[in-house]
Amino acid sequence: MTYEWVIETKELTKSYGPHVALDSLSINVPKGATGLLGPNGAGKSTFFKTILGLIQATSGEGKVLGHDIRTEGLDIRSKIGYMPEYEALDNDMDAIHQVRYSGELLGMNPVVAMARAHTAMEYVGLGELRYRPISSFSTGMKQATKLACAIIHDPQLIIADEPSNGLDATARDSMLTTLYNMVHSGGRSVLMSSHLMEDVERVCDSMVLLHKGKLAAQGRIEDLKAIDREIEIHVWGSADELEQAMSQEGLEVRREGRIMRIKHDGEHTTHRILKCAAHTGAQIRRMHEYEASLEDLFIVIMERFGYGVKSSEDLLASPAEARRVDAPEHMGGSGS
Amino acid sequence: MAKDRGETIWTALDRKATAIAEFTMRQYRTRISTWVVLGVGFLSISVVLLFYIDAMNTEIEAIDNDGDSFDSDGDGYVDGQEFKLGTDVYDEFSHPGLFNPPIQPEPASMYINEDDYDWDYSDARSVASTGYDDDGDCRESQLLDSQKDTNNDGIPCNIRIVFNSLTGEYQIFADAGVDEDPDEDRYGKEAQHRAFVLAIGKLGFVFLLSIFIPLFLATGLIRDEMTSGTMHYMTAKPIARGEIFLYRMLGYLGIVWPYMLIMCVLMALISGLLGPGDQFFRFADLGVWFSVLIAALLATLVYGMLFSFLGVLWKYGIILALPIAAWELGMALLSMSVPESTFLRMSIVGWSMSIIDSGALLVWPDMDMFTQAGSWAGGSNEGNSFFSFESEALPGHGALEWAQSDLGLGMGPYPTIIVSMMVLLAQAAFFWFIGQLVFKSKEIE
Amino acid sequence: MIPDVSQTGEAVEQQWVPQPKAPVVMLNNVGKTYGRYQALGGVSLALSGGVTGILGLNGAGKSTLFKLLMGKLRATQGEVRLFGTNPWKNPAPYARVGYVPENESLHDWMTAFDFVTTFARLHGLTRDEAKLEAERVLEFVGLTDVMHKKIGRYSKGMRQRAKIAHALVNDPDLIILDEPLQGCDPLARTTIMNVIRELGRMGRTVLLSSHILSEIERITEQIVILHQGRLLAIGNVHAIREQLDNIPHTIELECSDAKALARDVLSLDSVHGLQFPTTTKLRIFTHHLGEFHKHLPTIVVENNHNVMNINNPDDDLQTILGYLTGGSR
Amino acid sequence: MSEDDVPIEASTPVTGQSRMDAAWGSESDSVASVARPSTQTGQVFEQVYKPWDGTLNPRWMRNWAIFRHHLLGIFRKGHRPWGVPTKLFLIFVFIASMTDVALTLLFAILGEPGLYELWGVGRNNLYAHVLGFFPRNMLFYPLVAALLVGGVISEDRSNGTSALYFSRPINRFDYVGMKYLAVASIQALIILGTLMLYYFADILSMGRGWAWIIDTFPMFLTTMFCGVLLIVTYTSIGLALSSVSRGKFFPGIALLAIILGTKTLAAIVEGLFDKSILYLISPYDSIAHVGQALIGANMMYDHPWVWSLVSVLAFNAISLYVLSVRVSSMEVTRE
Repeated sequence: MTYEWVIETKELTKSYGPHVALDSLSINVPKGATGLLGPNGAGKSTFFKTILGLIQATSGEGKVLGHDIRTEGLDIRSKIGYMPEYEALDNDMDAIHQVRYSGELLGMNPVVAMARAHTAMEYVGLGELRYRPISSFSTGMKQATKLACAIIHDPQLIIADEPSNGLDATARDSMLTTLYNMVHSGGRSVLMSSHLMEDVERVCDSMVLLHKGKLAAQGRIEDLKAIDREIEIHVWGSADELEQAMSQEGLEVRREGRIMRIKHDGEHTTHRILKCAAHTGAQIRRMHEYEASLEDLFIVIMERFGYGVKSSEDLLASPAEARRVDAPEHMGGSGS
Repeated sequence: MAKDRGETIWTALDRKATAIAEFTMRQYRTRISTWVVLGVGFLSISVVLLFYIDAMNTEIEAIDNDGDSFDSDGDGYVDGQEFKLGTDVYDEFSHPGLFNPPIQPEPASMYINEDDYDWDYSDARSVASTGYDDDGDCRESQLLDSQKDTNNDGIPCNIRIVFNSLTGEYQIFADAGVDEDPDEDRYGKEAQHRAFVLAIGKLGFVFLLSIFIPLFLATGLIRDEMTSGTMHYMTAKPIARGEIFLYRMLGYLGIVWPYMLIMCVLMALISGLLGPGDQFFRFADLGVWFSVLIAALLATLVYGMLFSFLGVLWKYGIILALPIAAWELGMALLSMSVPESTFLRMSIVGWSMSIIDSGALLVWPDMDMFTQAGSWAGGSNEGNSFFSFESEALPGHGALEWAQSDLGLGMGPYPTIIVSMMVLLAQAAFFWFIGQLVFKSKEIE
Repeated sequence: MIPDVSQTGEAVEQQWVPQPKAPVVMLNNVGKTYGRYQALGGVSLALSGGVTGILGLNGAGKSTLFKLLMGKLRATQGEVRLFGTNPWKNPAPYARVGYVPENESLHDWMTAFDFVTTFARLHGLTRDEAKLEAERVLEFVGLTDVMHKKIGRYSKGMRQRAKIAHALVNDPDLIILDEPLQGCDPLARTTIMNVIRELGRMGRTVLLSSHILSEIERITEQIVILHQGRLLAIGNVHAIREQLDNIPHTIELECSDAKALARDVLSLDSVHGLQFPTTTKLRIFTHHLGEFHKHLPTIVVENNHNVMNINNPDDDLQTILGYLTGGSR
Repeated sequence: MSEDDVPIEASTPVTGQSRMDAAWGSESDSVASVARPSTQTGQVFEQVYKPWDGTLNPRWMRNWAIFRHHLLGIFRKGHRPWGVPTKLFLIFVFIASMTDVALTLLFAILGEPGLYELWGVGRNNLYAHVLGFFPRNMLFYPLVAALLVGGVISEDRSNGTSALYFSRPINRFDYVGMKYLAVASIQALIILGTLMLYYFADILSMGRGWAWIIDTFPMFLTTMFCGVLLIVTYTSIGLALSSVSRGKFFPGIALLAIILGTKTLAAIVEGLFDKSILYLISPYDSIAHVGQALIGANMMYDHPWVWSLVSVLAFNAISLYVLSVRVSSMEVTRE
C-alpha cells in the first residue's frame, strides 16, 4: 500500500461529553521522526489512542499507514509499535517473557516470538538482563523493555509516548540513540511525544505542537526556530557585579541563576561582554550564541495562547511567616 | 497572626483527629464500592424482613391439639362438648341431645384453640402454679376435686411448673383440660417475632453485616494507602502512626456506625409496628434492638480494628482475614447451639451474641418458659394430654429454639452485658495496639 | 496520649523543640540494606540552608535517602537526624518539613483545595486557618483557578504542583522534593524551578533530587552525588570539578585568529596544552580552571581579540557524573 | 554573609560535611570533597538493526496465545504469574478433592464391600463430589474461583499492561473471552479432572464391566454437566465482579460474599420461617438444586427445580451482561 503521509488526519475531533480532547486536528506526519509536543493535558495521549483505533473519534477522519482509523484498527495495530506512557509492564514477569507475550499477541507463533524477543532485547541494550524479573528493573530498563515490546515485529511506525520520561542521563541517551537508529539505519518512522525538548531535537526532524487539543504549530524543527539571537554566558563568581556592569554598558541581560543571556547587539557584543568581565573579574566559563531551543519556542508559543511562566514573590508575605518565630536562629535569618 | 493554636495537646489532637476522620469518611463516600457494600447489606436484611412481614400477615392454621373437635362416636356432638357436659364420648347413645331440655350440638370450630395460651408472668422460678382453664372443661366439668387436680399440687385446674436446676429446664405438670389446646396463631406469631429479632440480630447484624462490611471496608484502610503510595503524604506530617491508625478507624466508624444505627432503627420500627400484640407498637422490643445495636457497633469496631491490622501486617492481609471469618462463622453457629463453650471466649462473635441474648432475656424474662411452653404444646407433645394425640410442638417453637440461646457466662443478664462489652472494647484496644505497633515498624516503600 | 511504645529511654516531649545548633539534616554513616542489596552504604552528610541537588542515576539511593529522612525507612546502620531528632522514632520534626514524594499517586477523588486543607490540618491548624493557608500555597504554585476541581482530572504538571503545594502549607524550613520536575511540561517546569529557587533564596533548606542534569544546574550549584548507595561527591559543582585536576580541563574558544590568541594565552601559567582543531578554533588544556578563566577576559580585551564562543565541555554535571561513575550504568 | 559562621556543632561527626550556600551567586568559598570511583569501566554498545519480515498469524492464533498465557501460568514460569498463595491453594484443593478417589482405591484394595459402597461411584457420591456443600462448596471451589478471578480483569488496568496489549491487533471481547476460558479451564482441571479420576479409579479398581459403565455413564455425564454449570456460573459472576472493580481482592471477597452470604441469608429464612424459596438467590443452592434434579440425588429444597434452573441462567445472563458492558467501555490507560 502506498501512502504519502505516515499519519494523516482531517478535522479529527474527540470529545468526552462537554470536554473536547481533540479539536478538529488536521495533521500530516511525514516519514522519519516526528515529535509531538504539548503541555500536560494537551491531548497527546488521546491523539495516540485515537489513531491506534482504541477509542473512536467523535468526528473527522484519519489514516495511518494508509489505513482508515475508524474501520481498520486491527490492520493499523498490526503494523505499528506503541510504547505507552505510564508503566505498562507486568512486574512479576521476566522481561523476556513479557516481550515474547506481546509478540504472541500480534499473532507470532511462540518460537518466532521468542527469537524476536531476544533480538529486540538485544537491540534495546538489555541483552544480559533479559531473564530478570521486571520488578527488579530500574525505570530506564523498564522503558527499554517497553520499547522492545513495541519493536518486536519490526513495525513500520513506532509511536512512543514520553519515551525518555524519568530516565537518567545514560538511560536517556541510549533510549534516544535507539530511536534515532530506528529511523536512520532502520528506515522506520517514529512519532514520539516528550516534555524534554532536547530529546525531540535530538531525534526528530519535524514536529507537531498541540495545545488544549488544538494544533498550535506543525512543521520542520529548523523552520520553526526563528527567535531573536542571544548570547548565553555561564558566569562563575561576581555574577551580580557583571550583571550590573553589563547593564551599564547598555546590554540587555536576562539572568537565570548563573546563566545569563545577552541580546545580540552588533558585532562587538561578545567583546563588550568580555570587557565587562575583565573589569569585574568575573569568570566566563562558557559563551556561545544561543540557539533558540524548542523549549523557548514552546514557551513563546504558549505565551501567545495565554499561558505565562509564573514567578513567585508571595510566599514570605503570608500569614504563615509569623509561625517562623520559633525557628532556630540559624534558620530564621537571611531570607529575601 | 500570632497563632493561638496548640493551646493544649487536646485541641491539636482534636484537629488532627477530625481532619483524618473527615478525610477517611469522604474517601469512603467517593467510592462506589462502599455504597454497593452497604446497599447489598441493606438489601439482604430487607429480604429477610420481607419474609418476616409475610409471616406476620399470614394466619397460622389452627390445630386441634387435644383432638376434642372430633366426634368420636358420631352422635353429632363433638367430644369436647360431650366431655364438658359429662356424657360418654364413645357412646353414640349418650349425648347432650338427650338432656332436658336438649342441648344443641356446638360447631367443631369452637373446640379448636378453645383454651387460650395464658402464662402471663415473668419468672417461673418464683411462681410455681399458673394456667387458667379458659374453656371451662376442667373448672365446670362434673369431676371430683381430686380428679381436677391430676398434678397433685393441691390446686385444681392449674399447671404446676417445676424448675429443674440440674438440667436448667422446666417440667410442666398440667391438670387435665388446662391450656390443653393453646392458640397457635398467638403463640406462633409471638415466637416467630422473637426468633426473628434474635436471628436477625445475631446472624444478620452481628455475623453477616459486622463481618462482611469490615472485610470490605476496613481491610484496606491502611493497606490500600500503603500500596498506592498515598500514605507518604500522611506519614510526612507531624503525626504519630498510631494516631493515623486510630483516626482512620474513626473515619471508618463514622460511616459504619450511622449505617448500623439506621438499619437497627429501621428494623425496630418495622418489626415493632408489625409485630404481634395488642399494643400499637411493641415498645418493650426497643430494649432488644438496643442490645442488637450495641453488639453490632462493638462487633464492627473490633472486626474493623482486626482486619485493618491484618491489612497492615501483610500485603495479602485479606487472605488472613478469610480463615478468621470462617472461624467466626463456626463460632456463630456454636454460640447458637452451645453458648457455654469455652471456644466462644476466643471469638468476637460469641461475646457480641451474648449481649443480644442478655438483652432479650431482660426484655422477655419469660423466654425460657415461653420456649418450654411451645415445646409442651398443651401437653400434646408429652403424651399426657387427655386424648393423647401424636402432635408436634407449637409452630414457631422450632425457630425460637434455634434462634435463642442461654447465657453462657453463668451470670445474670446485666453482668453479662457489661462483661461482654468490656471484653469487646479490650479486644478492640488490643488490636489497635498491636496494629499501631506493626504499623510503626513498617517501612513504607 | 498515644503511648510511644517503641521508645527507648525518656518519654517524648509533646512540645517538640528543635535542637538549636543541630544541622537541619544530618546523616552519620547511614546505611540501608534490603537483604543482600545495599541501597545506601555509609553516607555521612550535614546540610543547613540553601538548595541542594541530590544527583545520581536511577537506583543510586536518592529516594532511599529521602525516605530515611522522612522516617519511612529505618536505617540499618548509622544515625539519621532531622533538626537533631531521629525521624524514625519521633514524627515531631515534620512540623517543619515539607515532603514531595516521588510516586505519582495522589488522592484523585478530592479537589486540590481539600487535599491541601486536610493535610494542613494535620499540622494542627484549625479549619479556617487551613483554608487560608491552602489558598495561599495554591496561589503560590499557580493552581488557584483549578483548585476546586478533582485532582484526578489534573495533568501531570498540575499534580506535581498540588503535591508541592501540600508540602509548603506549613511554611517548612526544610523542603524535600523527590524528582519534582519529572513529567512536567516546560511551563510547569519553569514554574516549579522558580518556586524552588525562591525557597532557597528565603534561606530554607531545599533538597531536591533529579536526574535531569541540566535542570539541576539551573537551580543550584550545590550538589550531592550519589552512586550505588555511596556518597561520591558533595559540594559546589565547580569546586568538585576542580578537585578532579588530574584530568586536564578542556576549554574551547572560537575566535577570528586562533594562533594569535594562542600566543597570548600561552603566557598564562595555568595553560599546559594547546590544540587547533580548525583555524578559528582553539582548544586549551588546563589544570586550573578558575585561574585561567580569571585571566582570560583581560587577555582577550587587552589584545583586542575577537572571541565569539567560549565552551567548556567538561564543566557540566553530566561530564562530572560520567567521570565520577566511570561511565558505567 | 552572616550565616557563614553558623556553627555546626563540633561534636557533629560529619565527614563529607559542607556548608551549603544558597542556590547561586555562590562566590569564593565553596568547599567540596570528592570520592573517586574505584574502577573505571567503559561500555561500547553498538546497535545493529535487524529487520524482520515475517507474516503475522490471524486471529485464532492471537486468541490461543492469550488463552495459553493464562492457563500455562499455573504450571510454569514465563506465562501469567499467578500468585504463590493461589498456586498453593490450587494444589491443596486438587489433593483435597481426591479424598473420594483415595478412599475408593483404599477400600477396593482392602476389599471391604460395605465401606466401598459408601465411597464408590453412585448417585449421591457423584453429586457430592461436585456439588456437596461442606467442605467443597464452602471452603474449596468458591475460594478457588475467588482466587482466580481476583484481579484477572482489573490487573491489566492496574499494571497498565492494557495499554500495551490493546495496542496489539486484539479485539477486547476476544481478550476477555479468552481470559474467561482460561479461568474456567483451570477450575475444570480441578473439579472435572478429579471427577474423571474418581470415575475411572472406580472402573479400574473394581474391574467394572461394560454393563456397569453403560449403566452409570449417563449419570457421570450429567454430573460433568453440572460441574460445567458450576464452573461457568462462578466464573461469570467472578469475572463480572473483577471487571467492575479495580482492586485485586475485591472481586474475590465479593464472590465469596455472594456465594456464602446468600446461602446464609437463605438459611436464616429457612430456619425462621421454614421457607426454601430464598435459596433461589443463592447461586450455589440453585446449581445444587438443578444438580439434585438432574443427577437424581436427594432433593433438599421445596420449590420446583426449574425455578432454580431459571435462577442459574439469570445469574449467568446478568453477569455476562455486566461483563460485556464493562469490557466494551474499558479504559485502555492506567487508572
